[in-house]
Amino acid sequence: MNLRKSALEENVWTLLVKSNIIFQKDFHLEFRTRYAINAIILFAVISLTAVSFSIGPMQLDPPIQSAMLWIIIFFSAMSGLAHIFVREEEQQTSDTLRLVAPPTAIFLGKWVFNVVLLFSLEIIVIPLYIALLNVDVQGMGAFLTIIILGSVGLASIGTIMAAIVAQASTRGALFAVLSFPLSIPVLRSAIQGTWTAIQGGGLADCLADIQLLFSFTVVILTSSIMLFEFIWRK
Amino acid sequence: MIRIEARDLQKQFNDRLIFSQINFSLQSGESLAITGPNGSGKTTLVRIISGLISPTSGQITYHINGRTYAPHEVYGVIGLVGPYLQLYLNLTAWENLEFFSRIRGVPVDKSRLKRLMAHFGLAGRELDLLKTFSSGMLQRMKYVVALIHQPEVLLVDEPTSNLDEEGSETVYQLLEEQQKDKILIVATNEPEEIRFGRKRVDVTGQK
Amino acid sequence: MKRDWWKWLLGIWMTVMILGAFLYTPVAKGLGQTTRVLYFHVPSAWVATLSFFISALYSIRYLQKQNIVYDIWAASSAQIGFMFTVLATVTGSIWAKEIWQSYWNWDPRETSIFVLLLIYAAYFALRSAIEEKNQKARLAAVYSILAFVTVPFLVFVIPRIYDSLHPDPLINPERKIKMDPRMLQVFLGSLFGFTVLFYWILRIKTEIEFLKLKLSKRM
Amino acid sequence: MRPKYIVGIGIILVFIAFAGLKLKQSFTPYVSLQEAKRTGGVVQVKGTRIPGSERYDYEKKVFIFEMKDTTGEVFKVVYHGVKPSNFEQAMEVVAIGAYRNGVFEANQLLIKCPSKYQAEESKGVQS
Repeated sequence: MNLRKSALEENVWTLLVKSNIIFQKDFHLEFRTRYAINAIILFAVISLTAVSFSIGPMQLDPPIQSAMLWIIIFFSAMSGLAHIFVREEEQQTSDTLRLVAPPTAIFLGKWVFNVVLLFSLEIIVIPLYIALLNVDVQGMGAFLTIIILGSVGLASIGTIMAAIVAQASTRGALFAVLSFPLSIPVLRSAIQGTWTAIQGGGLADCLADIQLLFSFTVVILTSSIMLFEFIWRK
Repeated sequence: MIRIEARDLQKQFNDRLIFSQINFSLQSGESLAITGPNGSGKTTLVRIISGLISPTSGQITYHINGRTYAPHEVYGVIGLVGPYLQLYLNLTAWENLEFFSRIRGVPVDKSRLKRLMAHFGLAGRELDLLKTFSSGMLQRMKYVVALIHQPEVLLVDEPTSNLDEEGSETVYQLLEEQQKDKILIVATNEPEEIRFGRKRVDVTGQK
Repeated sequence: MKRDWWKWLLGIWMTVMILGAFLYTPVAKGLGQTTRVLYFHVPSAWVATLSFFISALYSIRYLQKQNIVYDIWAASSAQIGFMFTVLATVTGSIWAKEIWQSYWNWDPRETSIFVLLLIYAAYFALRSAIEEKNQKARLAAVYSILAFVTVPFLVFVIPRIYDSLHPDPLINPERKIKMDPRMLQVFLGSLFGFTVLFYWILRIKTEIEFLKLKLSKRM
Repeated sequence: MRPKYIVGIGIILVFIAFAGLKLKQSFTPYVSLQEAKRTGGVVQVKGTRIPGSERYDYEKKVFIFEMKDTTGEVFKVVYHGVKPSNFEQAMEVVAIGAYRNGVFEANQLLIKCPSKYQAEESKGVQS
């Protein structure tokens, strides 16, 4: 019998190739409907304008500025990151996906998608934030590093929680409820780091925050990869 | 050579027993019909065999070339058509085929896929979004997708639901073909389709 | 009756500890009579952490064996842990008002216990949102393990990066126990008593759940 | 156990340990007095009290004392409230407030417990 060799084999390379295929598929679908991206960008822009509108010409203190930024990013993420798994569940394509791809590839593909989604949000929201709230970022290098690390951390938590929430009955509220406690280390370090960066701190000044964000993200990602198949396989 | 072995399969949802003591053994060249009235657990059994859900107790194993696998490890040799497996409606037929070929690790053979589409009466609709398809056309499309990787094990839940006579005829041909040297599992109540299973499992009495 | 001897012993033990806390131990420098909260606040926080740890361990066991019994242990331990977390939070908050002049100041350890509270709440919210028993057990187990993995970051990392008003931990970098011997006796005794008490409640809770399981199978 | 889990648990432990490593401490919620003067906003200043400097102004109902911040700078603190009962035993004091008109106006005082749970000396008056 000539079974296709690839049918029963899984190695790191095929996993990466397959996660890329999943990512492309999701990107393509998102591009067509723009559901998630619209949701998160609208949320972020509305809350930014609301804050800017209410403070008028006043300038907020750096700690409030940095907390504001991360609150906006966090809640925007909560409004859009779950979509990636909920969509598969709602359109009943999740079983189809279960039958064609290994769980790890699915998780990685969706994770990359969520990271890209948050980055696209930030490309639009960060300039708006700087302009609308009169933020004078003095340490741009550290600022961007913290933003990037923080978003990857949030996207990692968001992705694994989305996988859990997609199988529960009350999805919307539950997603934020589940994600928030686990996001606190990320939010806390990111807010501190952003604060330091706005006041002119360099990379060396927020080293402790960068260290925490980085190691936390690696730990969450590793445990997610280990645990995802227990969520995915019913 | 593939052999599927089911031993004492039992499934419960919370405390509701769906079925218990399902036993069968199937190997390449054999076929199985799963019968039972609506709501008796035919679909649950199909999902267990294909590895989509796990049984509450009992075991299902695949023996391939002398090695033993759990169902979820052999998704590469399984093809499944069922009402609960949807395709991506916001992608075109061709994009769906391309995605499922690539993720299965099968080279995207344009002419072969076109022939398959034509065989199921979908010629010329390759570039249309699936959400413009009728339910019958979607059912045909599911067969095309399930056959992309020439599965050694084909599971079909309600093979001809939504299909017209011509579509049913094509499907019957396919089932005939599959049971010659591969494994075919059909879940149905239509007498016309039960004949495709040389072995039978009735889930009704199994409580 | 005979195998229940330890429950009687625990009753006597805890009574002695309570009396000891109020009558035997001296008050600490600068803390006044509020010192006595120590013998109840710290053990509560300890049991809260311990039960969270046990819940995560049983969650791992569940994922390995897929046996609903492990889920019952994990969920019961979490429920009891939640109760002790509330106790630790409330006693700590009252104590803080007395000696730090504020109920709540987001001291790192206040932050940690608050996050633990949130994690437990989220765990129960998740459990109530899923109907099918095995699915509930599976997803709750995954959540519990993920939460457990983040705890080191909260309990150990944040308090070390950021300053705390809490006294140094009993086992400190200099490896010396800095506590009055009489206080230490009652403190350790209370810690032990609370731990056994937790075990007892856990046993009762799981037995109730097992009986419920048996009954539902009969019907 | 499958190698995947062994490798995974290894990575997790290594990175938890890495996060616990104390890199250069760059940030605490507490600032020096100089920082407080510069920003003028509400900040937390940590330091030690200067014994004997405290007095209570019954007219204005304020508690006044001097403290020394971590850089060694001595300054006057005006606290709008009653003197904390355990003030004398304080190892460290955190004053939350803003620097205005040459004094630090505190809305809140936090007293760090002694790091030893030692018995009260007998000569000390019980508060």
